[in-house]
Amino acid sequence: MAVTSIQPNYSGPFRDRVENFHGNQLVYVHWEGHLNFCSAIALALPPEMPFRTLAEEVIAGLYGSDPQWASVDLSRARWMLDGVDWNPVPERPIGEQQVGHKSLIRFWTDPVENTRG
Amino acid sequence: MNAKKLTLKQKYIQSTRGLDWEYSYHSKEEIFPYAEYEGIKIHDWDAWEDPFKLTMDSYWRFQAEKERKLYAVIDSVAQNSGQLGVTDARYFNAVKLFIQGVTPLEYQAHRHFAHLARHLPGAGLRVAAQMQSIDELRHAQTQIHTISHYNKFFDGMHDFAHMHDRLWYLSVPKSFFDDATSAGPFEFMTAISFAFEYVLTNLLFVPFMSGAAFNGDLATVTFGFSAQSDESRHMTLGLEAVRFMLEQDEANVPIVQRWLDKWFWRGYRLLSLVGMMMDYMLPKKIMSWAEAWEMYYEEAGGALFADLARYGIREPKYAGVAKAEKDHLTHQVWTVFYNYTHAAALHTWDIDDQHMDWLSEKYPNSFDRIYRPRYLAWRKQAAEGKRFYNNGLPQLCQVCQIPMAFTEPGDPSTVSFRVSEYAGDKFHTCSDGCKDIFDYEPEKYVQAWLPVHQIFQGNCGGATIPEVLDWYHLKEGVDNLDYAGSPEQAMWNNWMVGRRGSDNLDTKTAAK
Amino acid sequence: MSRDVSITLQNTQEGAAITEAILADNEGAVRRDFPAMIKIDRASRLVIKASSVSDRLGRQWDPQEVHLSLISLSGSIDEDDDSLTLFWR
Amino acid sequence: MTIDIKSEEITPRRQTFSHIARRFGTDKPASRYEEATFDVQPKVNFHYRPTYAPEFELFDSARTKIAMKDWYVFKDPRQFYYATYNINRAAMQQRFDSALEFVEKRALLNALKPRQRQKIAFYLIPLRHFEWAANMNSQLVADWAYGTQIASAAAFAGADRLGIAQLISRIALAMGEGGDELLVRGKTQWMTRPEWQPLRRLVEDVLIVRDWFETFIAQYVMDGIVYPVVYESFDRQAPSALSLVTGFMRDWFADHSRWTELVIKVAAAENADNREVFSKWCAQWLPRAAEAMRRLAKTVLGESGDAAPTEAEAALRARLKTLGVSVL
Repeated sequence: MAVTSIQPNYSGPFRDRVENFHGNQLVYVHWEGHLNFCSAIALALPPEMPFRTLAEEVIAGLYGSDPQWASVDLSRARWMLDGVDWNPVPERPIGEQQVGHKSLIRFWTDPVENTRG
Repeated sequence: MNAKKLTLKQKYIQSTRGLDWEYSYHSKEEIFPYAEYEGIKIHDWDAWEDPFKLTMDSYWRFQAEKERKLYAVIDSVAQNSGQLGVTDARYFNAVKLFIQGVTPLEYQAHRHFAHLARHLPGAGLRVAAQMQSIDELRHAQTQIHTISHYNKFFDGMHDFAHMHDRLWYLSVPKSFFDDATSAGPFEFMTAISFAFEYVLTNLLFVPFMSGAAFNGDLATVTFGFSAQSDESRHMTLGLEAVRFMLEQDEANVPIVQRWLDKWFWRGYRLLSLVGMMMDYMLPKKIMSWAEAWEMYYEEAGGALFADLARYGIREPKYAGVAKAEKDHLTHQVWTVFYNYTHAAALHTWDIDDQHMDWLSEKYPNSFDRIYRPRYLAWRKQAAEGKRFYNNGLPQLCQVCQIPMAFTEPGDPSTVSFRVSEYAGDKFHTCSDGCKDIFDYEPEKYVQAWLPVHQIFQGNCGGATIPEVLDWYHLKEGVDNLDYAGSPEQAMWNNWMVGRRGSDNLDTKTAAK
Repeated sequence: MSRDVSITLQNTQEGAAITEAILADNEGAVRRDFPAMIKIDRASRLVIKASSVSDRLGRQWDPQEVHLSLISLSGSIDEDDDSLTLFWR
Repeated sequence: MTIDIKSEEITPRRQTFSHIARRFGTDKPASRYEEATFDVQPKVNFHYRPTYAPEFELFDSARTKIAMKDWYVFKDPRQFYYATYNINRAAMQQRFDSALEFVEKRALLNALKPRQRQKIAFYLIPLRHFEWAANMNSQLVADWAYGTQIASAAAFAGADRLGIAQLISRIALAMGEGGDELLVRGKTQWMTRPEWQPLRRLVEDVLIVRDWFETFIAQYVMDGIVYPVVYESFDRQAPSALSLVTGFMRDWFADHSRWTELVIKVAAAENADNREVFSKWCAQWLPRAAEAMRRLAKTVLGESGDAAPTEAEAALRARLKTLGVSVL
């Protein structure tokens, strides 16, 4: 539907185009089953970043403060990218593995359903 | 004499819409250019029935009397250090959220009701709108004047207007109101006068103000109740305006219904912040969010929508989701603020056992199962000197702009993610309610100034958290972080020692 | 669900007088007390009679003075020289 | 309850809000007027463009040709915020009520000779509609002006204009012994009498102006002719009972002008472009206002009656000059 406006072709600034992020793109990551982290976390990442860097540095840096993180084995995590199961290759850049601007990456690390809500 | 004396109603009509005339040197469309583009058809403006019939003489008289009473209380609270009579300093975090989030909306309402007072073609409605316009200015000003005294002692209130234009959680109320004021006059009335003021505002003012009274904040309860006396007029305007649109033309019904669906949801999402204040920030509790929701939405709203059913209006589309969420909503919002207190101009804190027991009693279906374990784990971390703060920035909903913390209806362990594609980009929303709003007018919501994305674009003072906090005018270690260890806590404890002796101190937090 | 109309008043001298008048004039009206306020509900209709309030206050009370005591309401409004009515159509 | 706190322990940690302290350059106690009016309006980071005017932001200083480096230099000399405004007007209203009661008790207005009554009704009652348009113009300014200071004073002025329209209505009801015939007749005169048409046309022309500052100026020059002509020249011809009940309008106009003239003076002092725009607007609206009132004055005051509007026009030009605006 078009916006109800006084003139046709109403528009305003399209604020979050990828061009506005200085070579980065927005990516959201979410550790499923650990809602003490209230929501997915927003990141601005270069598409050239290898998945390994994302997982071992960025994600580990974000969640490392959690007492349970120490027992997490990310190599056994289940990943989902934009609603589809995802098997990222550690060495390849995320941009070459379907991670686009505003992609959502969800991952599960708990062997059984989480107990912590 | 006075055999032909007019009744109140006749006199009122003569002193309001009787002042208007049929323009002949310019067309009605030239004088009221915004009246038609939303597609609302009004055939007979004279069919408008004025609910309350205040003329300016009575308005000045009543309002002057209200203001005299209110400022007497404000003066007295300031002169007698009224802040000392409040139950606990943590209470003032509700006041902070109020002046940062609500007061600027009152101001915007003032300006936009002036817009209606100029641009609505119906003279009766214009009169009601202009009284509301100055009422809203009153609310903004009386809030500023009341809180002015508290600002002298407590943090987080000192730059509320600057923060309102910038802070991540304040973009929630700001975008809500910007959405309404950027719409046409009829949508604004439906949004603010009806969906917000009639259906939802009781949830903001009544339990909160009653809570302020219960917690010893005389000044806030006085401005709050004094504002509510105006609010009752505004609510009635909202109800009658919607009824008027519905009665004027059948074609208006689906338009109004869509607005109700949208604005119910947007208002409800906004009020989740208020719910969090009620359940978490009032030291002495008055009623839970769930109870307030039942009393002011489910009971009163039920009667209302039963009344509107005759026009073919049904309950707002996602009211059922709101009902289903009521056991979780405030806990999830508190979780957001606890995560990001380092970037907020207010404090959060670990929940003590007594408070947990109250929450457990009020939320038997959810609290002990989900939220108590979470809070206990946080308390343990804090006791070990590792108070939890989330180091990342939250993903925000494109529409309501709240961090995407809400869970799937019926599944409190899974975050509700919704996504839309538009113009080659993805747009994430927190719920079906927000997704519907985006999908209907994507050209509007792609403009959203999302604070987190703006930080990444480099528009918020810099790339590091200290730079962003500076740009917010948020004083590190003063306005933000946990209440435990804050300057406010130290000040309060000092006062309480002087007042009651140290045995009444809150030793658990004071020890930290 | 019953279609209740509702009015919430400040717990002040005047608010108390209006409350008493309502309870006397509207059979079946139910009063609930909260800190600093009083909520009164009644099925479908509730009338505030100026004469009843005036009797209780010992002075002439104008229905428009309700604005000085009102906190909230639910229902449509009809205001005339002698009374204020809350109702659902 | 005992309070045993040393006074230094309840020393304020700050004196006012940070945005106010920035204006003063120091943290010192601020007045209620200052806290109520400085910088409350949102300034940046608006989320959506208005669907009725996508070329503007929701609050946008570009809605007028007048340019200011800082829009917070228009301090209302009366320092009205909501409370002081309403308390002030409630007192003025009470004086009006007493005057009207006095006049009504003695039947001073309805005991007038029919011709006299007719004349007063003819020039006074249609002005309800002039006030109503002034009300709409004030709302436009309150809607689109930039900054809290001008917008709040404009909103109060709007309330004033509705109030005055209602006072005139009450005078009309008193003259008509409670019935509304005079109001109905007054509107017919406003709509159809040739003497009223130049003013009504002018008023309708101003209603389609969309630069809020031009609306403000146009209303200022219309008031600057209408008020002295009606409430001084016309009223002098009427029995003194009328002057008793139109005292409100004279007091109000003096009070209101303190604010409007401050606004003009400050904006004119800002830069030459502003002065030029003001001159142009005044040249456009002022002669028409005077002309409209000449027509009416001849009917009310007789053939030489047009002297009153001409004098008012000259006085207004002189007044504008002192404010920094020359009108060609």
